[in-house]
Amino acid sequence: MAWVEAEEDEEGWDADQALARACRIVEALLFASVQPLSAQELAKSVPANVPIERVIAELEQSYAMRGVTLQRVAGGFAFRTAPDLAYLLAPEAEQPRKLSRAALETLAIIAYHQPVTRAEIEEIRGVATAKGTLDILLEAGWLRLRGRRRSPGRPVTFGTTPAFLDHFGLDRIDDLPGLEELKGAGFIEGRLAKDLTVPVPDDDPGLHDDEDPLGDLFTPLDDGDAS
Amino acid sequence: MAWVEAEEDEEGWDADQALARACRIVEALLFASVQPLSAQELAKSVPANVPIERVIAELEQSYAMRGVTLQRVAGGFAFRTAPDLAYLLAPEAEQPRKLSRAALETLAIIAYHQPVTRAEIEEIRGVATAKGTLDILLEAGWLRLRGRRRSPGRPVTFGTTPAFLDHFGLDRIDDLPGLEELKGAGFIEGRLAKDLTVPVPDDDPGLHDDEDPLGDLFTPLDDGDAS
Amino acid sequence: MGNWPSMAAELPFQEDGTSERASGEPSLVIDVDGYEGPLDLLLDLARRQKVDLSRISILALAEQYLSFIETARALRLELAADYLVMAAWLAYLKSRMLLPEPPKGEEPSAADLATALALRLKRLETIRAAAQRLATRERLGRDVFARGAPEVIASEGRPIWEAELYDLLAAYAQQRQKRIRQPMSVGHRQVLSLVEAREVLARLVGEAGEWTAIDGYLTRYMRSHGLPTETMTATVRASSLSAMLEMVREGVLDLRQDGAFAPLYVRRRSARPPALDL
Repeated sequence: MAWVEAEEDEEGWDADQALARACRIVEALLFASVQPLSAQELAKSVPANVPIERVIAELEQSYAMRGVTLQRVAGGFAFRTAPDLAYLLAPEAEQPRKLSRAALETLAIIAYHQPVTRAEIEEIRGVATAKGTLDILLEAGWLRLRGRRRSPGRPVTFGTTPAFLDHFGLDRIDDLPGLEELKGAGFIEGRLAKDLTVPVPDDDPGLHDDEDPLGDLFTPLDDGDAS
Repeated sequence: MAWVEAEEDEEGWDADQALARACRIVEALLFASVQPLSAQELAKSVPANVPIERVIAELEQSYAMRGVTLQRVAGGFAFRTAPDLAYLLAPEAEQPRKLSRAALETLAIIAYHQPVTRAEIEEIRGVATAKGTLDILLEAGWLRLRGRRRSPGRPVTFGTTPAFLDHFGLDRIDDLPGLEELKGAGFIEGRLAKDLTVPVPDDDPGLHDDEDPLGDLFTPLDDGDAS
Repeated sequence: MGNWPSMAAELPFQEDGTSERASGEPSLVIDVDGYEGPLDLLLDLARRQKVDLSRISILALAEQYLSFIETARALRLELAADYLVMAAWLAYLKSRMLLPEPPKGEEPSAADLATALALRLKRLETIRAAAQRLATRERLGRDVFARGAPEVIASEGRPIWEAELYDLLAAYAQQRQKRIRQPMSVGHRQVLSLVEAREVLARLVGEAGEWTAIDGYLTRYMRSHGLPTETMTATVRASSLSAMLEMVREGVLDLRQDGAFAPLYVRRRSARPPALDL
């Protein structure tokens, strides 16, 4: 543990002391939490003069070879067991429900195409979405209802959640596997409905141009005052 | 990490390798386990030539100064936040609790059917609403008193707040799915009863035609005074 | 040839024989249940062409699909409507591709339709590959694990109550559905059960040593038991016929009908052995 070793000169010693303390705090916070914590959240508990990036880097290095490693997931940081030890832990754990092919495909379509409506999912798969498929994914906490597409019927748009990123060990939605290849193959760009390409997935909570804006919450809704 | 440093002689090096691996394993097991694990339980997963006591001792020493320490509890071992950092942890009482079924139903009914009076909620749910249920929802900041229904007894009408939207990740109240979407996502199964309708929710703060302003808050709130 | 869609122009002519060969291909396993809809089936067939999807022969593919559907129907497999709709569309596309292209009209050309289909298949294949890569990632709770006994961190703004949108919607939907489900009284269906029909006929067997018109007998039975003829004639007839056939099989009754839709006659089978040369 490099950070607790004393340095010769006073100032360096103080800085090292502060870093060591910050490392202990961040370590404790990340150990305590199941969910990833963002740099901002962590920074709140750390002495102001210690940059949080420095603390993270120190911990990442310190845990790199251990049975528990520091991972960047869902835009934050979390301790997770090393993947090579899964064989020891998996038998103990409650196995996550195996995803059916339909559920996995639906999830992938939502992840790569979000925001996407149910009709668009069905258009890509060429088959109606069985009852329960979306239910399973919603129940797992991987999907969220984003908003409504600004088109006739105002269908609900689906997107993925931070829990989805966490489950699949992704830091950001851009880290989805195969995105580069998809881009390279010319399958990214443009809108799904018009042509047959895959848009850049976007789980940004902000609404898209063709999603209904929040607008003024205090404006009466169209359908409401018409009646 | 002292245990991964190479030793001069072959045998010592091999032993250090085995110890390092054992330490990684025990670290991961203790991290992932729900309960403390006994030395016997831990020994099962560790290479036979490494005494478990040696592994424990190594880890205890290694974590002694960190934010998380290896502690002996309940006849076994567990990682726990270092006592001097306990202030980072929330007192037990503040553990988030699951919202009760009754509260969820009440909240959902208010969200969809607002503005709605307590009597109307009870009519939809078919059971009386416990006094505490509405209190909990008001306290959570998800409900607000909108006004009074212009009807005998002038009962208070309830609606949802922006904090409700925020908590449930909704951009606007009519992002709540409609009947078809509830069905599509598998929330509603089987044949639809003909008279099952789901209103388009509307949290417009402007009072409806049949609502009066709340008026004097010191007037008894609910229809409780009628009895 | 100038009118031919560009797609067809690229095709070697021998493609025409593909459908016969395809149907005889041993690798063509008829298992519609294994497919996730018609597009999935098409993609699987397309993969057998072993060429890049952008260079696939849509005409050959359409023929293979149609022959698959033919075979499945010959085997009397239940096909979902989706598959038949796709078959109808492909048959249309095929005819468009084989016929000279009409002068430019409002409709997209056959080549455009074929290209659009190829792109759709390519898109499905692409997303499948992506799904597969997603599935093989190290997953939380399967390959990597979070802290088993988490401790709660003190932080402001932490909600005291845990509730997900999913919980909210599930509670609402279930509650509404439960409440709206009115106590439903199943209208008493007026039927003559097979057991009852047998009893009626058993009585008849006792009486009818000679050929008796069954219709007249049943009418009398219904009248004497106060059964409404307007609603129950059909069920009485159907159940009686079933019971009669059963009793004929058992050798209790003889049944006679002189022509289609002619009256049915019934009589007790006499004790004499069946007039069959065994």
